[in-house]
Amino acid sequence: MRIVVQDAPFDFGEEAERFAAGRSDVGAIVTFSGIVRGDGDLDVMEIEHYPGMTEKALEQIAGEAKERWSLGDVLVIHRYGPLRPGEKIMMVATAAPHRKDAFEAAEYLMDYLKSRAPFWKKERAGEDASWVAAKDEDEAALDRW
Amino acid sequence: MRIVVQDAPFDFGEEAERFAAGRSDVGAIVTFSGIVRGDGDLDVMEIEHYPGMTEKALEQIAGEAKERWSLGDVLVIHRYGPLRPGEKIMMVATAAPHRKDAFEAAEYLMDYLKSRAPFWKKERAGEDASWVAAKDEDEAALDRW
Amino acid sequence: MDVLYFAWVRERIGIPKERIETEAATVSELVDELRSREARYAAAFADLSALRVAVDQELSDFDATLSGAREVAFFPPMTGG
Amino acid sequence: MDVLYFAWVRERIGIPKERIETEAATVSELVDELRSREARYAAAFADLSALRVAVDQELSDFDATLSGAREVAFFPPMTGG
Repeated sequence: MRIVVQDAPFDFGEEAERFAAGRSDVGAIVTFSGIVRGDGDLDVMEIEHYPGMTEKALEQIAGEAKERWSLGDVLVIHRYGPLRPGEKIMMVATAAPHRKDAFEAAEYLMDYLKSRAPFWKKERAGEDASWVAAKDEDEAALDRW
Repeated sequence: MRIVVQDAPFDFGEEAERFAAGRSDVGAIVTFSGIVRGDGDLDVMEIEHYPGMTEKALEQIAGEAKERWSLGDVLVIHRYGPLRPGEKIMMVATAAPHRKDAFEAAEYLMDYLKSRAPFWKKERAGEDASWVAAKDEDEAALDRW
Repeated sequence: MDVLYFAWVRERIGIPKERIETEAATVSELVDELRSREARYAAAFADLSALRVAVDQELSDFDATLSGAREVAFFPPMTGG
Repeated sequence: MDVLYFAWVRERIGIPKERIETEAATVSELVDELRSREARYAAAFADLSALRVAVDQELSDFDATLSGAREVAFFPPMTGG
Protein backbone atom coordinates (compact mmCIF):
# COMPACT_ATOMS: atom_id res chain seq x y z
CA MET A 1 0.00 0.00 0.00
CA ARG A 2 1.40 3.35 -1.04
CA ILE A 3 -0.20 6.74 -0.36
CA VAL A 4 1.34 9.87 -1.86
CA VAL A 5 0.19 13.49 -1.46
CA GLN A 6 2.33 15.92 -3.42
CA ASP A 7 2.27 19.14 -5.40
CA ALA A 8 4.65 17.84 -8.08
CA PRO A 9 3.30 16.12 -11.18
CA PHE A 10 3.47 12.34 -11.29
CA ASP A 11 4.07 10.07 -14.26
CA PHE A 12 0.84 8.11 -14.74
CA GLY A 13 2.29 5.51 -17.11
CA GLU A 14 5.36 4.91 -15.01
CA GLU A 15 3.32 4.60 -11.81
CA ALA A 16 0.86 2.23 -13.49
CA GLU A 17 3.71 0.12 -14.86
CA ARG A 18 5.56 0.04 -11.57
CA PHE A 19 2.37 -0.92 -9.73
CA ALA A 20 1.68 -3.81 -12.10
CA ALA A 21 5.24 -4.95 -12.69
CA GLY A 22 6.54 -8.29 -11.54
CA ARG A 23 3.28 -9.48 -10.04
CA SER A 24 2.04 -13.00 -10.62
CA ASP A 25 -0.05 -13.22 -7.44
CA VAL A 26 -2.86 -11.12 -8.95
CA GLY A 27 -4.74 -11.44 -12.20
CA ALA A 28 -6.33 -8.00 -12.37
CA ILE A 29 -5.04 -4.45 -12.21
CA VAL A 30 -7.42 -1.48 -12.33
CA THR A 31 -6.24 2.12 -12.49
CA PHE A 32 -8.23 5.32 -12.37
CA SER A 33 -6.74 8.68 -13.21
CA GLY A 34 -8.48 12.05 -12.85
CA ILE A 35 -7.61 14.80 -15.32
CA VAL A 36 -8.36 18.54 -15.16
CA ARG A 37 -11.03 19.02 -17.83
CA GLY A 38 -10.63 22.13 -19.95
CA ASP A 39 -14.30 23.06 -19.60
CA GLY A 40 -15.22 26.55 -20.81
CA ASP A 41 -12.28 28.88 -20.46
CA LEU A 42 -10.75 27.28 -17.37
CA ASP A 43 -7.20 28.54 -16.85
CA VAL A 44 -6.22 26.77 -13.68
CA MET A 45 -7.64 24.53 -10.99
CA GLU A 46 -6.20 25.15 -7.55
CA ILE A 47 -6.37 22.25 -5.14
CA GLU A 48 -6.18 23.00 -1.44
CA HIS A 49 -5.82 20.26 1.15
CA TYR A 50 -5.40 19.72 4.89
CA PRO A 51 -1.82 18.55 5.46
CA GLY A 52 -1.71 15.85 8.08
CA MET A 53 -5.37 14.95 7.87
CA THR A 54 -5.18 14.24 4.13
CA GLU A 55 -2.64 11.45 4.49
CA LYS A 56 -4.55 9.96 7.42
CA ALA A 57 -7.86 10.06 5.56
CA LEU A 58 -6.37 8.43 2.46
CA GLU A 59 -4.74 5.70 4.55
CA GLN A 60 -8.03 5.05 6.29
CA ILE A 61 -9.91 4.79 3.00
CA ALA A 62 -7.29 2.53 1.42
CA GLY A 63 -7.10 0.41 4.57
CA GLU A 64 -10.86 -0.03 4.55
CA ALA A 65 -10.71 -1.15 0.90
CA LYS A 66 -8.08 -3.76 1.81
CA GLU A 67 -10.37 -5.11 4.50
CA ARG A 68 -13.40 -5.32 2.25
CA TRP A 69 -11.81 -6.85 -0.83
CA SER A 70 -9.11 -9.37 -1.51
CA LEU A 71 -6.39 -7.01 -2.74
CA GLY A 72 -2.74 -7.64 -3.45
CA ASP A 73 -1.93 -3.94 -3.38
CA VAL A 74 -3.37 -0.42 -3.39
CA LEU A 75 -1.87 2.84 -4.65
CA VAL A 76 -3.24 6.37 -4.15
CA ILE A 77 -1.52 9.49 -5.50
CA HIS A 78 -3.20 12.89 -5.11
CA ARG A 79 -1.79 16.26 -6.05
CA TYR A 80 -2.48 19.71 -4.61
CA GLY A 81 -1.60 23.21 -5.79
CA PRO A 82 -2.35 24.82 -9.17
CA LEU A 83 -3.09 22.46 -12.08
CA ARG A 84 -3.77 23.30 -15.72
CA PRO A 85 -6.28 21.62 -18.05
CA GLY A 86 -4.97 18.24 -19.16
CA GLU A 87 -2.85 17.75 -16.04
CA LYS A 88 -3.45 14.65 -13.97
CA ILE A 89 -4.95 15.41 -10.55
CA MET A 90 -4.69 11.99 -9.01
CA MET A 91 -4.68 8.27 -9.58
CA VAL A 92 -5.63 5.12 -7.74
CA ALA A 93 -4.62 1.58 -8.61
CA THR A 94 -5.81 -1.76 -7.26
CA ALA A 95 -4.42 -5.25 -7.76
CA ALA A 96 -6.55 -8.32 -7.03
CA PRO A 97 -6.74 -11.99 -7.95
CA HIS A 98 -10.02 -11.35 -9.80
CA ARG A 99 -11.39 -8.44 -11.81
CA LYS A 100 -14.53 -7.89 -9.75
CA ASP A 101 -12.53 -7.10 -6.62
CA ALA A 102 -10.11 -4.84 -8.48
CA PHE A 103 -12.95 -2.85 -10.09
CA GLU A 104 -15.08 -2.55 -6.96
CA ALA A 105 -12.17 -1.52 -4.77
CA ALA A 106 -11.10 1.16 -7.28
CA GLU A 107 -14.64 2.57 -7.42
CA TYR A 108 -14.88 2.50 -3.65
CA LEU A 109 -11.60 4.40 -3.34
CA MET A 110 -12.81 7.01 -5.82
CA ASP A 111 -16.20 7.45 -4.17
CA TYR A 112 -14.62 7.99 -0.76
CA LEU A 113 -11.82 10.16 -2.09
CA LYS A 114 -14.41 12.44 -3.68
CA SER A 115 -16.35 13.14 -0.50
CA ARG A 116 -14.24 12.10 2.48
CA ALA A 117 -10.68 13.21 1.74
CA PRO A 118 -9.97 16.85 2.68
CA PHE A 119 -9.39 18.39 -0.74
CA TRP A 120 -11.08 21.47 -2.16
CA LYS A 121 -10.97 22.73 -5.73
CA LYS A 122 -11.07 26.29 -6.95
CA GLU A 123 -11.48 27.05 -10.62
CA ARG A 124 -10.01 30.16 -12.20
CA ALA A 125 -11.12 31.39 -15.62
CA GLY A 126 -9.83 34.84 -16.52
CA GLU A 127 -10.89 37.16 -13.68
CA ASP A 128 -13.41 34.70 -12.28
CA ALA A 129 -12.70 32.30 -9.47
CA SER A 130 -15.12 29.90 -7.82
CA TRP A 131 -14.98 26.96 -5.45
CA VAL A 132 -16.22 23.70 -6.92
CA ALA A 133 -19.34 22.65 -4.99
CA ALA A 134 -19.71 19.10 -3.73
CA LYS A 135 -22.33 17.22 -5.75
CA ASP A 136 -25.30 15.44 -4.19
CA GLU A 137 -24.64 12.51 -6.51
CA ASP A 138 -21.13 12.12 -5.07
CA GLU A 139 -22.51 11.95 -1.55
CA ALA A 140 -25.20 9.54 -2.74
CA ALA A 141 -22.54 7.33 -4.35
CA LEU A 142 -21.36 6.35 -0.86
CA ASP A 143 -24.68 4.65 -0.14
CA ARG A 144 -23.87 1.66 -2.25
CA TRP A 145 -20.94 0.62 -0.03
CA MET B 1 -10.71 3.83 -30.76
CA ARG B 2 -7.81 1.43 -31.11
CA ILE B 3 -8.05 -2.38 -31.20
CA VAL B 4 -4.87 -4.45 -31.21
CA VAL B 5 -4.54 -8.25 -31.36
CA GLN B 6 -0.94 -9.39 -31.25
CA ASP B 7 1.36 -12.12 -29.99
CA ALA B 8 4.10 -9.68 -28.95
CA PRO B 9 4.17 -8.25 -25.42
CA PHE B 10 2.90 -4.71 -24.94
CA ASP B 11 4.13 -2.04 -22.55
CA PHE B 12 1.25 -1.46 -20.12
CA GLY B 13 2.63 1.78 -18.66
CA GLU B 14 3.48 3.25 -22.02
CA GLU B 15 0.08 2.35 -23.48
CA ALA B 16 -1.71 3.79 -20.44
CA GLU B 17 0.35 6.98 -20.63
CA ARG B 18 -0.16 7.36 -24.36
CA PHE B 19 -3.89 6.78 -23.99
CA ALA B 20 -4.23 9.45 -21.30
CA ALA B 21 -1.70 11.95 -22.66
CA GLY B 22 -2.69 15.35 -23.94
CA ARG B 23 -6.38 14.98 -23.17
CA SER B 24 -8.33 17.80 -21.57
CA ASP B 25 -11.74 16.81 -22.97
CA VAL B 26 -12.15 13.99 -20.46
CA GLY B 27 -11.84 13.94 -16.68
CA ALA B 28 -11.58 10.22 -16.09
CA ILE B 29 -9.35 7.45 -17.40
CA VAL B 30 -9.88 3.83 -16.34
CA THR B 31 -7.54 1.02 -17.31
CA PHE B 32 -7.82 -2.68 -16.70
CA SER B 33 -4.98 -5.08 -17.24
CA GLY B 34 -5.14 -8.87 -16.99
CA ILE B 35 -2.08 -10.75 -15.79
CA VAL B 36 -1.27 -14.47 -15.97
CA ARG B 37 -1.56 -15.61 -12.35
CA GLY B 38 1.11 -18.01 -11.21
CA ASP B 39 -1.41 -20.36 -9.57
CA GLY B 40 -0.07 -23.72 -8.51
CA ASP B 41 2.77 -24.79 -10.74
CA LEU B 42 1.56 -23.11 -13.92
CA ASP B 43 4.37 -22.95 -16.47
CA VAL B 44 2.67 -21.34 -19.40
CA MET B 45 -0.75 -20.20 -20.56
CA GLU B 46 -1.37 -20.62 -24.26
CA ILE B 47 -3.95 -18.34 -25.79
CA GLU B 48 -5.57 -19.41 -29.03
CA HIS B 49 -7.80 -17.08 -31.01
CA TYR B 50 -9.78 -16.88 -34.25
CA PRO B 51 -7.91 -14.50 -36.56
CA GLY B 52 -10.33 -12.29 -38.43
CA MET B 53 -13.26 -12.87 -36.12
CA THR B 54 -11.31 -11.70 -33.06
CA GLU B 55 -10.72 -8.21 -34.41
CA LYS B 56 -14.34 -7.95 -35.59
CA ALA B 57 -15.69 -9.08 -32.22
CA LEU B 58 -13.49 -6.64 -30.30
CA GLU B 59 -14.51 -3.78 -32.59
CA GLN B 60 -18.17 -4.66 -32.11
CA ILE B 61 -17.82 -4.77 -28.32
CA ALA B 62 -15.88 -1.48 -28.20
CA GLY B 63 -18.31 0.15 -30.64
CA GLU B 64 -21.24 -0.91 -28.47
CA ALA B 65 -19.53 0.63 -25.42
CA LYS B 66 -19.10 3.91 -27.30
CA GLU B 67 -22.82 3.92 -28.08
CA ARG B 68 -23.89 3.23 -24.51
CA TRP B 69 -21.60 5.62 -22.67
CA SER B 70 -20.19 9.06 -23.31
CA LEU B 71 -16.61 8.09 -24.10
CA GLY B 72 -13.77 10.17 -25.47
CA ASP B 73 -11.78 7.10 -26.44
CA VAL B 74 -11.45 3.32 -26.05
CA LEU B 75 -8.41 1.07 -26.27
CA VAL B 76 -8.32 -2.73 -26.35
CA ILE B 77 -5.10 -4.76 -26.59
CA HIS B 78 -5.24 -8.56 -26.39
CA ARG B 79 -2.39 -10.99 -26.83
CA TYR B 80 -2.35 -14.56 -28.06
CA GLY B 81 0.30 -17.27 -28.01
CA PRO B 82 2.24 -18.63 -25.04
CA LEU B 83 2.42 -16.40 -21.91
CA ARG B 84 4.26 -16.99 -18.66
CA PRO B 85 3.06 -16.14 -15.14
CA GLY B 86 3.33 -12.39 -14.53
CA GLU B 87 2.96 -11.51 -18.21
CA LYS B 88 0.16 -9.17 -19.21
CA ILE B 89 -2.52 -10.88 -21.26
CA MET B 90 -4.52 -7.83 -22.26
CA MET B 91 -5.63 -4.36 -21.33
CA VAL B 92 -8.57 -2.08 -21.92
CA ALA B 93 -8.71 1.67 -21.33
CA THR B 94 -11.63 4.07 -21.37
CA ALA B 95 -11.68 7.87 -21.30
CA ALA B 96 -14.84 9.77 -20.32
CA PRO B 97 -15.87 13.15 -19.00
CA HIS B 98 -17.02 11.54 -15.73
CA ARG B 99 -15.78 8.60 -13.69
CA LYS B 100 -19.03 6.63 -13.69
CA ASP B 101 -19.00 6.29 -17.48
CA ALA B 102 -15.31 5.39 -17.58
CA PHE B 103 -15.73 2.67 -14.93
CA GLU B 104 -18.93 1.20 -16.34
CA ALA B 105 -17.60 1.08 -19.89
CA ALA B 106 -14.38 -0.63 -18.76
CA GLU B 107 -16.36 -3.25 -16.84
CA TYR B 108 -18.67 -3.77 -19.80
CA LEU B 109 -15.68 -4.27 -22.12
CA MET B 110 -14.19 -6.80 -19.73
CA ASP B 111 -17.44 -8.72 -19.25
CA TYR B 112 -17.97 -9.03 -23.00
CA LEU B 113 -14.32 -9.77 -23.75
CA LYS B 114 -14.45 -12.66 -21.29
CA SER B 115 -17.38 -14.45 -22.89
CA ARG B 116 -17.88 -13.06 -26.40
CA ALA B 117 -14.42 -12.59 -27.90
CA PRO B 118 -13.01 -15.75 -29.53
CA PHE B 119 -10.11 -16.52 -27.24
CA TRP B 120 -9.37 -19.81 -25.51
CA LYS B 121 -6.82 -20.48 -22.80
CA LYS B 122 -4.85 -23.61 -22.20
CA GLU B 123 -2.81 -24.02 -19.05
CA ARG B 124 0.35 -26.12 -18.94
CA ALA B 125 1.90 -27.22 -15.66
CA GLY B 126 4.66 -29.76 -16.05
CA GLU B 127 3.22 -32.65 -18.08
CA ASP B 128 -0.37 -31.55 -17.54
CA ALA B 129 -2.33 -29.43 -19.96
CA SER B 130 -5.95 -28.36 -19.68
CA TRP B 131 -8.29 -25.93 -21.35
CA VAL B 132 -9.65 -23.24 -19.04
CA ALA B 133 -13.41 -23.73 -18.76
CA ALA B 134 -15.76 -20.78 -19.12
CA LYS B 135 -17.28 -19.80 -15.77
CA ASP B 136 -21.01 -19.54 -15.17
CA GLU B 137 -20.38 -16.32 -13.26
CA ASP B 138 -18.75 -14.78 -16.34
CA GLU B 139 -21.79 -15.61 -18.44
CA ALA B 140 -24.03 -14.27 -15.67
CA ALA B 141 -22.04 -11.03 -15.54
CA LEU B 142 -23.48 -10.12 -18.95
CA ASP B 143 -26.98 -9.93 -17.49
CA ARG B 144 -26.38 -6.60 -15.84
CA TRP B 145 -25.85 -4.80 -19.17
CA MET C 1 -17.35 -24.14 -47.33
CA ASP C 2 -14.46 -23.71 -44.90
CA VAL C 3 -15.03 -25.35 -41.53
CA LEU C 4 -12.76 -24.27 -38.66
CA TYR C 5 -12.18 -25.84 -35.26
CA PHE C 6 -10.67 -24.19 -32.20
CA ALA C 7 -9.35 -25.22 -28.78
CA TRP C 8 -10.34 -28.75 -27.70
CA VAL C 9 -12.65 -29.14 -30.70
CA ARG C 10 -9.60 -28.68 -32.93
CA GLU C 11 -7.61 -31.13 -30.80
CA ARG C 12 -10.35 -33.74 -30.82
CA ILE C 13 -10.91 -33.57 -34.57
CA GLY C 14 -7.20 -33.26 -35.18
CA ILE C 15 -7.19 -30.44 -37.74
CA PRO C 16 -7.73 -26.68 -37.48
CA LYS C 17 -9.55 -26.29 -40.78
CA GLU C 18 -10.98 -28.21 -43.71
CA ARG C 19 -12.91 -27.56 -46.88
CA ILE C 20 -16.26 -29.34 -47.00
CA GLU C 21 -18.71 -29.68 -49.85
CA THR C 22 -22.11 -29.95 -48.26
CA GLU C 23 -25.79 -29.62 -48.98
CA ALA C 24 -26.56 -28.95 -45.32
CA ALA C 25 -29.12 -26.17 -44.99
CA THR C 26 -28.45 -25.40 -41.32
CA VAL C 27 -25.61 -25.66 -38.83
CA SER C 28 -27.42 -28.61 -37.21
CA GLU C 29 -27.51 -30.49 -40.48
CA LEU C 30 -23.81 -29.85 -40.97
CA VAL C 31 -23.14 -31.15 -37.47
CA ASP C 32 -25.14 -34.34 -38.23
CA GLU C 33 -23.17 -34.81 -41.42
CA LEU C 34 -19.84 -34.40 -39.60
CA ARG C 35 -20.89 -36.69 -36.75
CA SER C 36 -21.65 -39.49 -39.18
CA ARG C 37 -18.21 -39.27 -40.75
CA GLU C 38 -15.86 -40.63 -38.11
CA ALA C 39 -15.66 -41.33 -34.40
CA ARG C 40 -13.47 -38.26 -33.73
CA TYR C 41 -16.21 -36.00 -35.15
CA ALA C 42 -18.88 -37.81 -33.18
CA ALA C 43 -16.77 -37.31 -30.06
CA ALA C 44 -16.19 -33.61 -30.73
CA PHE C 45 -19.88 -32.96 -31.37
CA ALA C 46 -21.22 -35.28 -28.65
CA ASP C 47 -22.56 -32.45 -26.45
CA LEU C 48 -23.72 -29.41 -28.37
CA SER C 49 -24.40 -27.48 -25.17
CA ALA C 50 -20.61 -27.41 -24.67
CA LEU C 51 -20.10 -25.90 -28.14
CA ARG C 52 -20.47 -22.52 -29.79
CA VAL C 53 -20.67 -21.80 -33.48
CA ALA C 54 -19.80 -18.82 -35.67
CA VAL C 55 -21.08 -18.42 -39.22
CA ASP C 56 -18.95 -16.11 -41.34
CA GLN C 57 -17.17 -14.93 -38.19
CA GLU C 58 -20.35 -13.90 -36.38
CA LEU C 59 -21.55 -15.78 -33.29
CA SER C 60 -24.57 -17.77 -34.33
CA ASP C 61 -26.58 -20.81 -33.23
CA PHE C 62 -27.20 -24.33 -34.34
CA ASP C 63 -30.52 -23.51 -35.98
CA ALA C 64 -28.90 -20.92 -38.23
CA THR C 65 -29.14 -21.27 -41.96
CA LEU C 66 -26.00 -21.89 -44.00
CA SER C 67 -27.27 -20.42 -47.25
CA GLY C 68 -24.48 -18.29 -48.67
CA ALA C 69 -22.15 -19.05 -45.77
CA ARG C 70 -18.48 -19.33 -46.64
CA GLU C 71 -17.03 -20.11 -43.23
CA VAL C 72 -18.35 -22.01 -40.22
CA ALA C 73 -16.37 -22.36 -36.99
CA PHE C 74 -16.94 -24.64 -33.99
CA PHE C 75 -15.38 -24.02 -30.59
CA PRO C 76 -15.99 -24.22 -26.82
CA PRO C 77 -17.34 -21.25 -24.84
CA MET C 78 -14.83 -18.41 -25.06
CA THR C 79 -12.47 -17.45 -22.28
CA GLY C 80 -10.98 -14.08 -23.18
CA GLY C 81 -9.74 -11.27 -20.98
CA MET D 1 -6.47 25.07 20.73
CA ASP D 2 -5.57 25.51 17.07
CA VAL D 3 -8.48 26.38 14.83
CA LEU D 4 -8.00 25.89 11.07
CA TYR D 5 -10.06 27.12 8.14
CA PHE D 6 -10.02 25.80 4.58
CA ALA D 7 -11.35 26.84 1.17
CA TRP D 8 -14.04 29.55 1.26
CA VAL D 9 -14.23 29.38 5.06
CA ARG D 10 -10.59 30.43 5.14
CA GLU D 11 -11.23 33.17 2.58
CA ARG D 12 -14.26 34.51 4.45
CA ILE D 13 -12.51 34.59 7.79
CA GLY D 14 -9.30 35.84 6.22
CA ILE D 15 -6.79 33.58 7.96
CA PRO D 16 -5.88 29.89 7.59
CA LYS D 17 -5.25 29.22 11.28
CA GLU D 18 -5.40 30.81 14.70
CA ARG D 19 -4.79 29.87 18.30
CA ILE D 20 -7.87 30.22 20.47
CA GLU D 21 -8.22 29.96 24.25
CA THR D 22 -11.72 28.69 24.86
CA GLU D 23 -13.90 27.06 27.49
CA ALA D 24 -16.25 25.69 24.81
CA ALA D 25 -17.25 22.11 25.64
CA THR D 26 -18.50 21.21 22.15
CA VAL D 27 -17.90 22.23 18.55
CA SER D 28 -21.28 24.04 18.59
CA GLU D 29 -20.26 26.13 21.56
CA LEU D 30 -17.00 27.01 19.82
CA VAL D 31 -18.96 28.04 16.72
CA ASP D 32 -21.24 30.28 18.85
CA GLU D 33 -18.20 31.88 20.44
CA LEU D 34 -16.60 32.54 17.05
CA ARG D 35 -19.84 33.87 15.54
CA SER D 36 -20.14 36.46 18.30
CA ARG D 37 -16.65 37.79 17.64
CA GLU D 38 -16.90 39.60 14.33
CA ALA D 39 -19.10 39.84 11.25
CA ARG D 40 -16.67 37.79 9.13
CA TYR D 41 -17.02 34.84 11.53
CA ALA D 42 -20.79 35.23 11.63
CA ALA D 43 -20.76 35.20 7.82
CA ALA D 44 -18.53 32.13 7.61
CA PHE D 45 -20.66 30.20 10.11
CA ALA D 46 -24.06 31.45 8.90
CA ASP D 47 -25.16 28.07 7.51
CA LEU D 48 -23.75 25.07 9.35
CA SER D 49 -25.31 22.65 6.86
CA ALA D 50 -22.76 23.99 4.36
CA LEU D 51 -19.87 23.23 6.71
CA ARG D 52 -17.93 20.22 7.87
CA VAL D 53 -15.75 19.93 10.93
CA ALA D 54 -12.74 17.83 11.87
CA VAL D 55 -11.54 17.40 15.46
CA ASP D 56 -7.90 16.39 15.73
CA GLN D 57 -7.90 15.59 12.01
CA GLU D 58 -10.84 13.20 12.17
CA LEU D 59 -14.16 14.05 10.53
CA SER D 60 -16.58 14.85 13.32
CA ASP D 61 -19.85 16.71 13.90
CA PHE D 62 -21.07 19.86 15.60
CA ASP D 63 -22.26 18.02 18.71
CA ALA D 64 -18.82 16.56 19.33
CA THR D 65 -17.04 17.26 22.57
CA LEU D 66 -13.85 19.29 22.56
CA SER D 67 -12.41 17.85 25.76
CA GLY D 68 -8.75 17.16 25.12
CA ALA D 69 -8.94 18.40 21.51
CA ARG D 70 -5.85 20.17 20.22
CA GLU D 71 -6.98 21.02 16.70
CA VAL D 72 -10.36 21.87 15.18
CA ALA D 73 -10.84 22.55 11.48
CA PHE D 74 -13.81 24.02 9.60
CA PHE D 75 -14.33 23.63 5.87
CA PRO D 76 -16.94 23.11 3.15
CA PRO D 77 -17.88 19.63 1.89
CA MET D 78 -14.82 18.05 0.35
CA THR D 79 -14.25 17.71 -3.38
CA GLY D 80 -11.35 15.33 -3.87
CA GLY D 81 -10.55 12.96 -6.69
